[in-house]
Order: sequence, then structure tokens, then C-alpha cells
Amino acid sequence: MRRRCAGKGPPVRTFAPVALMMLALAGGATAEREESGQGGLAQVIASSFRARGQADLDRLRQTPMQLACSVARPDALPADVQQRIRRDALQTVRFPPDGRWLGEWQRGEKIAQSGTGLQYSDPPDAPRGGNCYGCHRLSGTEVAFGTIGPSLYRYRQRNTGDADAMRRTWIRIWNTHAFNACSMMPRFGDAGILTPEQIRDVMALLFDPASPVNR
Amino acid sequence: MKIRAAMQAGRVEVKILMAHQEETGLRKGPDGELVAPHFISNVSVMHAGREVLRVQWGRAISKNPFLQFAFRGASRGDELTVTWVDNLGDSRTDRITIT
Amino acid sequence: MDNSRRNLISAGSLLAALLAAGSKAADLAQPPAQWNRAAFEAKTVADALKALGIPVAQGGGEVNLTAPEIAEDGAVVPVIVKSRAAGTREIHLLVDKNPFSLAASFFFPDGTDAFVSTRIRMNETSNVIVLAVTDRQAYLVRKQIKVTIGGCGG
Amino acid sequence: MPCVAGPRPAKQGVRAIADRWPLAFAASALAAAALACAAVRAADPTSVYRQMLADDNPAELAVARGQELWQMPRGPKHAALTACDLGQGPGVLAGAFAALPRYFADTGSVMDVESRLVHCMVTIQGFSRPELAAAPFSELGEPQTDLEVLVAYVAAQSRGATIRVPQGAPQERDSYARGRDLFYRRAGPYDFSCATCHGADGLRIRLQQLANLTRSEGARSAFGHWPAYRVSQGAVRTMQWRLSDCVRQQRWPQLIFGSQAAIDLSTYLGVLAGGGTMDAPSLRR
Repeated sequence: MRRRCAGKGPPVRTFAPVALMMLALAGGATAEREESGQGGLAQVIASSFRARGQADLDRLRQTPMQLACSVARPDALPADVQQRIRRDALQTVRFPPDGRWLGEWQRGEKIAQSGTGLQYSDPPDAPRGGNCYGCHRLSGTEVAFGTIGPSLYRYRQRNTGDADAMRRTWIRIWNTHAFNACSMMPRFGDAGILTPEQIRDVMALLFDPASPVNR
Repeated sequence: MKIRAAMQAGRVEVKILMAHQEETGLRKGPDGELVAPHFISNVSVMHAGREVLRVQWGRAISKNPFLQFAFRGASRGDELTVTWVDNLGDSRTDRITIT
Repeated sequence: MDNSRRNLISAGSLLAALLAAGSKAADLAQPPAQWNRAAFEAKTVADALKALGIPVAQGGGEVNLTAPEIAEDGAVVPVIVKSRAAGTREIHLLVDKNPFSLAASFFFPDGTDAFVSTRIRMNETSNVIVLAVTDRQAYLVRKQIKVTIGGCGG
Repeated sequence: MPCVAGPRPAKQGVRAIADRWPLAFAASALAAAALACAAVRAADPTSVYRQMLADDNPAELAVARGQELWQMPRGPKHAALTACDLGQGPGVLAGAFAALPRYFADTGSVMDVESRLVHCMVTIQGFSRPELAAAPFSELGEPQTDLEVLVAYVAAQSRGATIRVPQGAPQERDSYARGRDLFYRRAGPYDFSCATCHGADGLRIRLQQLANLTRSEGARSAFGHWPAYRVSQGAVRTMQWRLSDCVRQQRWPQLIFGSQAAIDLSTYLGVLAGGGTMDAPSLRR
């Protein structure tokens, strides 16, 4: 499983339902502009970046979701565009075949602390992190946490009584666009950033009663 | 070096910035090999033939080191001399007039 | 390593030479400056104190250490030390979890305040230890400084 | 103290997060986040650290070196840069940095301070453009590059100047428009745009404050403080370095030095920062 999903291929998948692309274009939500003056944006992008390390130029090609969400007010996208993005995202999610949601929170904490991975400066073989603390508060003792995403401190306690919490959290980590069309959180499973094993460990960090998130 | 020495209430307040890479010897370079230690080991500040501060530094000083101290017994217009020496034998001496 | 040690020794003697007779610093007629190699190469605070010749120190309300509780980057940690103990001759700065414990030694002649401000490196969250030495006593204070991880790349 | 979660009841859990997650762009959420974040800012755990480093900026060492290089006859043509026109006339430095990027008729292009300095070093001093462009920024442990110290010096001559990046020429307006589109462009394996981190007020990554670069206030703070001495690197870094390092962390390929995209992003920021005050080189983590 680790091998299958470790992101050996290009990490950005071009899952390209043509209908969505058309909708995005029709909705005026494209990031491309008409060419003008010293050259249009597409031309400028083509001449302004160079492949380096593991970051090849293919990474600049946008998925339909990326294209549609490249606007100042993604919440103002037409409802049907958002709905399609969510639906397509949900279809990418792969659940653990053995039904085991939780790995080890200790490994999950390491993954949450590490921001290594997929930068051209990172060794391609180095274990990747999720950099969860970059955006979220998790453990009660780590003071260096970001605030781009909501606090996940006491995550287990917040979800008591929700029988579906683990499945929903798995989806959120795998491809959060299933819930919110233009969420800012990376698609950790779908884009091959973390392996399913690693996602299990992050799940344990969130749900294990012994995890520092819940103590 | 960037040195400021200003009289304030009878004291000379001295602030010194030294341009130096301060390699700890513990950092790996792009080739994966440790970069050799290279750091300022001694600083001496002289006023009117008298040493007013003597410093020994190890490898744990930040790049482009900063040093601030204060002493008595000088006046505006006096000269202050700052000398550093590093572990590879490089050295630099700068002079400044107290304002 | 061998190379650097030789260099460390020569650094002290070079400054000594400069101070004694160097053309750049002809007016610096001072005793030779030293570099306390044993102290700066000590790997523990205890060994560093031993090499400094200060085996015993007492807790020091006389010594003031100003430093941030949280440093955003261990590469630059500002520290300000002030000793009110009469006759303070030396101030030493140590970091207990650095690979080499002793960071800096300052020597104050008469007329110079027992005060210094500088910026040090810290490998990780650790105690910063300040030792102020008078003619008769040594005072020790410590403060924990948390070194945080920053940025997007981790 | 979490910033975005605010005072909501804890039991809402996953659903609540699902509802709140992408709202940072929405006006209502912006207001809510601003309120919730006021408490965080007040208790900023790194404020002591920043205050202690506020004075005695080692960037002054680079400024002094930059001044030497500016005045010294150098290069194959053995000429000083004092004839270099940064937009206010040959050799005029005061306020020049605060009005860049701008359109230059002699090259027919919009240039920022870095590309213009390279232009001057090539045309006036005879240096090789490919060599300058190949290593514009110093590596860790290396001395600052000539370009870096020159940028620091030129920026210092605009300290206190009002930012007024021009939009008179059509090329300047195009540069702004492309820069703005680039700012919102999501791509790469992390789906990040500039706006992902810099699209709302009061956010942090880890402990680092993120300027909201969709508004003038945030743009002024960012544009007005670069170049900056990065304490994490022990070196003065320029705006193009700043942009390029953001792009690296976006998991995009490398932003080419002097590229149109780099200049356009600078134009976008500079125009948005209009009316702000230059205070660079500053000091940044």
C-alpha cells in the first residue's frame, strides 16, 4: 500500500473531467487572461520558471480544481462549479482496505512536525512530513503552531458522539475539497504527499486518547 | 566593522557589528562535507593605550557578531580601537572617534 | 579537527603579537591575549566550568540575564547580561545543550561596566547559563530559552 | 490560543471544521478571524525576541559595503555605478527604490531594482549578464553577492520615502495585472498560491506572522521592509530572493532570477503598497 501511493509518479494528477473544465471557463473563473502588452500570463509563466530537483515544470499545469479556485473570492464561484469540485474530490478518496483508521500517534506527531517534502530543495527520498503545525494547533504543548487552519487541539473530545468522525477526517486529510471546493489545505492522500500509512499515523495523533492532542 | 561609540551620562556606550561568517564547524556544505570552523576567537577594545574590554568567543556566536558594552573615563573626540582575530588567523582593526 | 586546533592556538598568539608590537595596533601594550581552548572545547557545562577554574558558584540574585523566553530562530538569540556584584571581573555565557557548552567569555577591567549584550547560537531549546566572577565569588544564573521551528519548509 | 477557531462550542468537531475551513477568503470570516486574532497578536510570544533584535541590524554592514561598490570604478570597463539610472535620473538614489519596478524606455521593459542594477553592471561596468544572473544570491556561509549589497545600499537611500510604484505606462499596468493573477494562481502538488498564506489578516505559519498581501496595509508592511537581514540565514536577502523562496515552499519549480513573473509579482505588491513608507533593509526571522 505504501508503495502504491507513495507518489512515485507526478504528484499532481490531471484528473480532467472535461465538463468541469468547461464550467470553470464558462463561469469566468479562469486564471488565464487575454494576452496583452508585454505578453500574457501564460507566456510569462512559460518563461519564468525552471525545473529544479524534483520540481519539474509539469507542476505549473493546473488541475481543474486549481484553475477554478485561482480567484480572489473562491466562495463566490457558482454553486454548481463548487459542487462538481466536491464530487470529483470525493471520488479520489481511497479508504484503508482493512478498515483500520488509526496508526501510531508518536509517528503522527513526527509527521505533523516535519515540513520536508516535494520542495526542489528536499532530497526526493527523504521521508515526507505533513507540516500540520504550520497551519494548525495540535498538541497542547507545542507553542509554534500556525493559524491558517482551525485549532485541532482536543480533537477527540470535540468529536465525541460523532460515529462518522473518523471517516470524515480521513476524507478531509485525503482530499479536503470533498467538503470545501476551494479549501486551502493540500490533498495529502490524493496528491501523494503522505502515504496511507502516514495518514493513519496522523489520524492517531488526532483521535488516540493518549496523543498530546487529546491530553 | 560598524562601530558606534557615544558618550551618555559619563559613560561611553559602544556597539560593534563585525562582518564574519562564524562557521561552527558543525554545518554540512552543499557537498555533504562539514564546513571547517571559522569564527572570531578574540576581540579587544582599546582606549588611550588601555584595554577597556577583552573578549574570548567560541563557536556559538551568531553570524556577523554583535557586541555592546559600556565604559567610563573617556571623552568625546577620543579614539577607540577595536581588533578581532579569528581561529584561522585573520584579523581586522578599526578605529572610531567617540561622539 | 587537528588543523583547526592548530589554528585556534595560533589565533591567540597572533592577537598577542598584534597587541604587543603589531603595526596596526602599535599602541596596544597589553599582556598577551589567550584563548581558553580547554574551556571552549568542553562538551558539558561542568567540564567548561572546570576548565575556567570555577568549580563552585552560588545562585546569583546579583546577576541579571535578559533573553527572550522564545527565540524564533536558534541562529540568533539575543542575550544581555548585567552583574551588580561588586568587583565583577568576568562574565561567561554557556548553553547547556550546545555541542560546545561555552559560548563567550568577557573580561572587564576597572572602569568598564559589568554589562554586555551579544547574540549567540542555540542548537535547540536549552538553558542559557551566565556565570559572573568577582574577585572573591562566582554567581550563576540560568534561564530556559525555547528555540522554535519556523516556516513552511520545516 | 487558537486564532481561527474562535469561541465556538467544542463539540461541533469535524462538521464545524468542514464549515469553517475555506472561509478565510469570505468577508464575514475575515472579520471573525480578525476579532479572534486580536488576542493572539496581543500575546505574541515572540515579541520580546523581535524587540531585542530591532536595533543594530547587521544589514548595515551590507549597506556600507554596497556604498563602496556603488562608488568604486569596477568591471572590465573600470566604471563606477554613479551613472546608473534607477528611474530618477543618472546617479539619483534618493527615493528611487520606492518607485520600482517601473517602465524603462531604454530597455523597453518594466524592471525592478535588481534587474535594473544588473542592467547597469552590464552596460556601464561591462560585467557578464549570464554570470550575474547565475548567482544573484549568496549561498549559506558565503559572503553577500555584489548585487545583494548594492540592493541594500540603494534601498537604504529610500528609507522614509513614500512608496509610489508607477502605473502610468501600459506596460506597468500589464505587469500589475499579471502579478495579481499570479498571486492567486494555484498550482503544484500542494495546490498553493501566494494567497493561500497571504490572503487574510492576522494569520501565522508556525509563529511567523503572515502579511495579508491582498490589502494595502499588508503590502506596505511587506514591500516596505525588503530587502531584509534574515537572522535565520545571517544574510541580507532581496525581494526577488523572498519571492523565489516562497515559490520554492509552494512546491513550484524555481522562479528564475530577473524573470517577468518575479518582476510582475513585485509590481503587484509595490502598487498595492502605494502610500506606504520604505524602511529597508529591515530585520526578519
